[in-house]
Amino acid sequence: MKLHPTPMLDQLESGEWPSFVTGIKRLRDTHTTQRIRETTNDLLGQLEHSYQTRKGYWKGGTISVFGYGGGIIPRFSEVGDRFPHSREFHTLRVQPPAGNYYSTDILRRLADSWEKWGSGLVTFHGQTGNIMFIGATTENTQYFFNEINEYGFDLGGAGPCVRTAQSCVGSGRCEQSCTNEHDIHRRLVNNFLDEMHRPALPYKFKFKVSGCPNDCMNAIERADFAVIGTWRDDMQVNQDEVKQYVVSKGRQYLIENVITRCPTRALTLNDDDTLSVDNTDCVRCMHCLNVMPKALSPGKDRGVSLLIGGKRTLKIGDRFGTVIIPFMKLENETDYQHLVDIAEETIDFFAENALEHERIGEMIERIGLVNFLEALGIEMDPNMIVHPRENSYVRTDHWDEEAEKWFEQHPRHKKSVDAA
Amino acid sequence: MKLHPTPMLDQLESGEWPSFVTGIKRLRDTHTTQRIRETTNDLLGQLEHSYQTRKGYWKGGTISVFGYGGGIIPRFSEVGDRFPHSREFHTLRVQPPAGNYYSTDILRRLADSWEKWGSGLVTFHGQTGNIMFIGATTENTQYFFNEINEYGFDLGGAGPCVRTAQSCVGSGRCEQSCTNEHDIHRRLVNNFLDEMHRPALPYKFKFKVSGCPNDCMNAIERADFAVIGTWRDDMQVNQDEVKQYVVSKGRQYLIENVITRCPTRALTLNDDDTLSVDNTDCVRCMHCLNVMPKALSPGKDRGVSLLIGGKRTLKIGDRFGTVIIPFMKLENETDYQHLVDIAEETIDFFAENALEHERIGEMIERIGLVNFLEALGIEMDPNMIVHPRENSYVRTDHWDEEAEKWFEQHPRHKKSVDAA
Amino acid sequence: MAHEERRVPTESGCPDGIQYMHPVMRENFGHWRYHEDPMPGVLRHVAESGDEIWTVRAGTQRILDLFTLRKLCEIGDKYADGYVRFTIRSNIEFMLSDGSRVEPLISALEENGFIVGGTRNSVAAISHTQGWLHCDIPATDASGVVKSMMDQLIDEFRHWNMPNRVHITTSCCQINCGGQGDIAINIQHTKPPKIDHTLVANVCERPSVVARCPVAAIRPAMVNGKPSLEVDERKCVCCGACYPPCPPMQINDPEHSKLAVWIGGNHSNARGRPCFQKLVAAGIPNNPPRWPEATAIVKRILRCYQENARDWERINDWVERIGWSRFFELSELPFTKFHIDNWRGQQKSLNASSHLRF
Amino acid sequence: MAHEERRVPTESGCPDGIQYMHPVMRENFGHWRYHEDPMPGVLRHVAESGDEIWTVRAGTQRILDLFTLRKLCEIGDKYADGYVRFTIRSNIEFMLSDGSRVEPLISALEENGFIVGGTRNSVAAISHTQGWLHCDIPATDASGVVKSMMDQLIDEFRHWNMPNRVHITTSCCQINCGGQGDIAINIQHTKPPKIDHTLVANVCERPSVVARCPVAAIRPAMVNGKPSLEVDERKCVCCGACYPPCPPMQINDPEHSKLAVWIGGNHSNARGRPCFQKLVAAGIPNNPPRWPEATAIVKRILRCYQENARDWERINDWVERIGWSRFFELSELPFTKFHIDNWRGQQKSLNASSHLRF
Ligand code: SRM
Ligand code: SRM
Ligand code: SRM
Ligand code: SRM
Ligand code: SF4
Ligand code: SF4
Ligand code: SF4
Ligand code: SF4
Ligand code: SF4
Ligand code: SF4
Ligand code: SF4
Ligand code: SF4
Repeated sequence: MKLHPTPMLDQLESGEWPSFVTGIKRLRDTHTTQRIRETTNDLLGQLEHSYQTRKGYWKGGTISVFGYGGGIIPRFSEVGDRFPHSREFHTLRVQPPAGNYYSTDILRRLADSWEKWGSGLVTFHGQTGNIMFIGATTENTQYFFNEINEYGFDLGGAGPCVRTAQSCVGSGRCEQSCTNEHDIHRRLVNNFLDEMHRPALPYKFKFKVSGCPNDCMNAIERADFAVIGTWRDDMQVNQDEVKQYVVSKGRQYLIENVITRCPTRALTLNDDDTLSVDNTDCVRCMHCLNVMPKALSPGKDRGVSLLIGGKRTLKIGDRFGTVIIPFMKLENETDYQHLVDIAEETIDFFAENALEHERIGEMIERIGLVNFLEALGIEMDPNMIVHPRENSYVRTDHWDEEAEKWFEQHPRHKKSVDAA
Repeated sequence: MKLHPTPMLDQLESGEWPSFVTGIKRLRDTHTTQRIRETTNDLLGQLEHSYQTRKGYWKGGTISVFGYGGGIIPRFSEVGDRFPHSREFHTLRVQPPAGNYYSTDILRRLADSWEKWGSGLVTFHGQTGNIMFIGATTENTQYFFNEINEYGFDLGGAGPCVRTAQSCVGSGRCEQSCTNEHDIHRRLVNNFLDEMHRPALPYKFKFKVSGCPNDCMNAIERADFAVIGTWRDDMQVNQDEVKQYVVSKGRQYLIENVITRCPTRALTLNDDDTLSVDNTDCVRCMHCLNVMPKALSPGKDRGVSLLIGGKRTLKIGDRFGTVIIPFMKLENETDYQHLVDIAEETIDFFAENALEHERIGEMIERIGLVNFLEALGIEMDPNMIVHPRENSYVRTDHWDEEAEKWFEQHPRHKKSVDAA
Repeated sequence: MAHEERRVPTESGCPDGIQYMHPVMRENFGHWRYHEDPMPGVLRHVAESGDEIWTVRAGTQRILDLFTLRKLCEIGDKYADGYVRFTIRSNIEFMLSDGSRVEPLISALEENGFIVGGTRNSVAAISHTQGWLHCDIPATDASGVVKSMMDQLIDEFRHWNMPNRVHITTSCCQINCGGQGDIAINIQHTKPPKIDHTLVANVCERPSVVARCPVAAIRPAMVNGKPSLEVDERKCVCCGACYPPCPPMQINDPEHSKLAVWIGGNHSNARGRPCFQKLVAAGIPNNPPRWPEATAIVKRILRCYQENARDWERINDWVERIGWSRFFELSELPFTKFHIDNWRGQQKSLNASSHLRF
Repeated sequence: MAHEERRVPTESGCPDGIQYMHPVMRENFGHWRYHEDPMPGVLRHVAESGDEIWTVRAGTQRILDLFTLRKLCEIGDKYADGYVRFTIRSNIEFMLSDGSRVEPLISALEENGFIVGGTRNSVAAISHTQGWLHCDIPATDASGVVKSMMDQLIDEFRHWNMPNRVHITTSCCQINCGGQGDIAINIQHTKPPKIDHTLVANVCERPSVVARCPVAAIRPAMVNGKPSLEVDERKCVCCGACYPPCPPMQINDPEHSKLAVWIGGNHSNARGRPCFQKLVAAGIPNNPPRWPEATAIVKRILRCYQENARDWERINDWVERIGWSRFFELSELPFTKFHIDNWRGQQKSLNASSHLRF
């Protein structure tokens, strides 16, 4: 086998950070399977060619496994004559266990299967959260899938469909977790497997689950449907630990790094080194809990918030998700069913009303949040906005009917308006 | 003279706040001039009619004094048959002395003239700042103007023209004043009297001058061209007065009302009750100076900032002015000339490029701030923005040329970029 | 203009204020050190020279009759130094150099029915527009609204019982000549204009009327043989922008032109940047001569602010801290779909975070 | 799909992670009390039960070859408890219950060329996309960029010398599969697409390509007799959105597809709301194999941040406090007209205040 020279790539073997080039070369030079040696050799050849010319040489196509319409990113080389063994170099997107937990055994098992059918290159994980098995021929994608599907792995999403989801480490380890991220993750995604495996939506639709507002999954930024853990009651304060903190770090440090950083000035450090929290002002931003995890913990009345419409740049520029459900409990079957119902109604409305290749966030910007909320029968809440409208360009007849609705839902708000 | 019954207006005579109805009635009932008695009687009649029917009954028109095209708001009654003596009820907009200073003598003199020619009703001042002499016939507007023009008063703006300006009490009394508001006010407005008296702009154009960022003239909100005093060096701190303040109010109060309210956390109260100001972080918001005027004062290197494009609701919704000149000195003739030049170029560009009935703020929103700045040859400055662009939808070829410009203007910014 | 008089105007423009300024102010012009607030309505400014100038502020009806104006001059001569000014809120200010004369001046003013106050953390005089007394497009009055509300807010004007100064504004049509404010009471039309098609052709310059509409709801049309204008009522946001250039497009309606209350406008740069006011209540009847419903809402908002805000928090600062959920709870005002912005840039007003209040 | 195999898939979906979870984590699931950071790359989480789980985080090349993957498994069995996970930034984490085994595990990892670190206030592993290795639309590589930059940031990954955690992302085209970040290195095309008119008709669904353009710069056209597409180059913002659906509209250019650096993206809700990243530098050459110019800028920004920010300030918090004037001064980056937004909602990014920095 004639090795392609890779002068530019070779420069990526120096330096301390683990080198993917070295890794690929190891497959090329020392792997026992000829197919893998040849594939990786040609892959390096084409990649070197890209580095030399500063251009990419892959083109797409459409392939999938029997019974599915998606889950694979097909790649055919535009320079396949010069690099025939990596001419077909498809990536299988395989859903990871919720929370990305693996035993070394299951990793080995996946490695063995991939060794049989693929290039020997794999990524944990892609930016959407899939295990990416990078580099299989059209034929082998099926065999590989058949094999791993037997022991519990399934393809993820590609194309205009429900995509693979992500959930943070959360309850498995993290003291900030306010909900069961992995349960939410699986119940949501596994309820939409048909929409995932047979792409038929206007465009992609992503779920992400973070156990608290630190949002380690970037759910608000990158998910069409974000589930974020939070709490409704008072945060838990361990005053002894607060005092401990003052002892070790000093009052000044605590004032400058916690008290003055609270976005709503909800914290007061009392003269006796105890901490007072104004829980009605607290917006659950997490900062003080992050700085003092021993002293401060989320409250006990926990649940999740839902935000809709995050996406990145294409067409309208980046967009964050915005709140549609400020808080909901997730304790029993009914709660979970309620969550799944909201997701279903959302996706149905999206499927019916979005334009081709329009994300749900774009759709909401086009039709207005209110229309979306009304379609789903979700009650308006001030938590959905940063502030009420600043301009008078709205037609407010039917004000009284709308006011009625509010008072019915909020009897505790006395109706002194009419009284007046 | 038969008095019109005014049952509804009469209800506005009770209560402690001075009643305009009582005032108008006094003219109607006790003034020696029949014309004034009759005019105010019919005025009350029409106003009562408006209260009864909840509709207005004035319509506009076009009148002015000889030689001018504006400065008067003409009003003709739609119900003049029933209220003949207030059939013509025009308002003369007269420019006040800069800063709204009056001696009782000059007020009396104005009163005497108005008594001769008008309804006897006057307002100090309208929302744009004019003395409004409310209620004269077409004929008398001329006589009244002639008389007051003789002793130094001139009409203000009405229609698509440069409008009357406003300047705060400022240097006359206020410790926060960073500039000579009244000089700026007069130099600007009096340079554009032709544009004021002979309306020929696309739409109105307003100047307002506030001596400091407290902006008591609402200039940023309501002026097309706002001049706001500020300083460039370190704020002046009188540490003895700071200590005094601590003595009288206590540390806690100072921390909660000053330190934690600083928008950029630029203030530190030291253990020895002295105050440290990080002047590079300070944004000159005025808050701490407002709370502690004895202890804190603006710096000594004073000047003004210019903001363009404030307006209220019509057509595009409210808009604040935005910074085009972060800081300029106003110490000598050349400085003032420079200010007037910028105003002239601004108004020329506005006259040539704005659509009919488009404010300069709307125009800038339409063409983009950069085009406006380039047309005026104003250098880009980070102080003009809250933050750089958040989206990638811009064509950045010619980046290097633009970078060049910046480095030429800012030699101190070394060019390690290229060095890299 | 058919007129005998042919006098050529002297284009003198804006007069120099210095000539009418109190000598002490003139001498210390630009050299003031600090000020104190001895009592509501009174300011004591001290110059670097040590000189001091006392200011007494009094509220008046903005529409002054000559008797009232002369009365103010008389008081100014007798109890002060004959120098006055009017603030941007049409309060009169008497300036005097001798502090001992302040008390008598105040009594004289109050005896004559003027209200001393409106400084510092009080409710300032409500800014005032023209209304039915003079304007050609008003849906309500201005002088009457201000009088009615100030009668109810007299204590808040006279005393310092607010967390910070409160600037209230009103406007008699949706064009809003009144500024924004900590609280603003504005007209909010709720029905599209009623068009008198017989007049449009003669009165209106149709292209410029079409151009005036923020939502492009107006199109030229022939109505029973006459060139007129037509409004797409599904698009129309009832803003009234088409009415001034085209009076036959009657937007004002005794029944359907309502009042709306806005809060949190702040134009100073103190603490946060200047910010716009936000809609909190609408659908309020336009109810002369005393508009009790609107006043009741304003008072309720002021009460909540007074009870819950911290020193130096303007209304916007306060609501930013406690959040809008809590504001609607405290003020007992309904939150509706109308509060959720749907105008350009709406996106930025949605909550793109999990910052939430419970 | 022409294929023998007719096996019907088991649509099992997302597997349950619990089965692969460390027993201590399973037993204390949802009952963790706090965590400590004993040293860079190591987390010690303590459960309400008193149990503890230690986590050791190591950076890897994201593109794992089977040898590397098996090596990691081997280390996991020998020095840990055989339970691992991968973070959202493709770092591997080993979980073990016995703290005394942490040191040996770290040595084993480092000996085998893996880098332990990336926790707390360090520079986290750069998030990674596909690039020339696999994608069909990249203008640059991803693995190479990440490798080059991490080589330069290895100390910042290994140690805690940043004011707060730093999340860096890259994207190999302007579509940006990489997230936003404290610092993001993205492609910025500077020329409109070059159209191969001979192919458009066969390859592209023209209406949907037209619909893809954010500024409506594309219109159908006949070019030498063939139906094709035409770009209005005055309108085109060179975003590349038209390229995926229509490869003949080649947007990538070895010379004119530049790199841009963005800063201040923050997706957590800690302190302020999540916020978007801002453009700071563009026109940077796309220069494989090591992209030194881009790396130099990133390092300079990190140095300024390190020297000037306060504890717990993310990059966005820091710049908000010191202001953009000062940022451009410190970073010695040029401020240009390209920094001033001209996209929808631009208005909100202009300084409508006299909050100024000198
Ligand atoms: C008299 C006054 C209200 C008052 O009683 O104080 C007033 C009265 C009118 N304004 Fe105003 N505006 C007055 C200050 C303002 C202000 C406040 C300011 O100047 O600081 C504003 C908001 C700031 C601004 O300029 O945007 C203001 C924004 C408007 C607008 C909307 C402009 C816009 O672009 O949004 C209009 C409508 C128009 O110009 O077509 C308008 C139009 C009018 C007209 C001419 C109505 C019309 O189009 O026929 C009113 C004549 C009333 C009358 O009969 O006298 N007036 N108007 C104020 C002028 C008195 C004076 O000269 O001192
Ligand atoms: C007289 C007047 C200027 C003029 O030439 O007319 C004035 C005068 C002073 N203003 Fe003002 N302001 C005046 C209208 C305003 C306005 C405009 C308005 O009222 O429409 C504003 C901005 C309004 C807004 O933001 O909506 C204004 C925002 C301020 C502020 C900022 C308050 C804040 O914290 O946001 C201060 C600072 C303070 O309160 O200490 C201030 C402070 C002051 C001081 C204390 C300045 C000084 O040291 O002398 C003056 C005495 C004020 C007082 O009432 O205690 N002045 N001030 C205006 C009196 C209006 C009135 O009769 O009530
Ligand atoms: C393992 C991981 C979640 C996962 O399931 O993969 C994770 C785990 C933790 N995150 Fe995170 N975060 C992880 C990605 C993120 C991300 C997303 C990302 O990196 O792209 C974010 C939001 C990114 C952004 O804002 O741009 C994120 C924002 C935070 C924050 C908020 C920081 C802030 O002040 O803004 C905290 C709180 C803190 O720093 O104490 C946090 C805190 C933590 C804590 C300390 C939570 C806990 O008590 O256990 C965990 C240890 C973090 C550490 O490295 O010290 N984590 N964290 C992710 C590790 C990524 C990595 O390998 O570097
Ligand atoms: C593989 C991956 C990058 C990586 O190496 O990690 C990736 C790769 C591609 N993305 Fe992506 N995206 C990947 C995560 C993302 C993310 C991050 C996320 O999901 O959290 C985003 C931003 C969030 C979002 O969804 O907006 C993302 C936003 C896009 C977009 C722009 C979508 C938008 O509305 O702005 C496109 C373009 C499109 O869909 O037409 C896109 C399109 C693509 C395509 C299919 C290019 C194309 O249209 O042919 C790339 C295939 C590359 C390949 O050959 O494998 N990819 N893409 C990530 C998926 C791996 C996985 O499944 O785990
Ligand atoms: S999102 Fe919250 S719960 Fe999840 S890992 Fe991050 S900090 Fe922990
Ligand atoms: S969680 Fe955030 S908002 Fe709440 S008290 Fe702590 S710092 Fe303040
Ligand atoms: S704007 Fe400033 S200088 Fe002018 S009066 Fe107000 S506080 Fe004084
Ligand atoms: S003026 Fe404002 S920004 Fe400057 S220090 Fe005082 S409070 Fe802070
Ligand atoms: S607010 Fe409207 S009605 Fe009132 S004066 Fe101004 S233009 Fe006239
Ligand atoms: S009221 Fe406003 S929205 Fe309606 S037609 Fe007239 S201008 Fe257009
Ligand atoms: S960023 Fe662009 S080039 Fe890179 S993987 Fe995503 S789509 Fe492909
Ligand atoms: S590059 Fe972007 S802006 Fe230019 S034509 Fe293509 S889609 Fe339109």
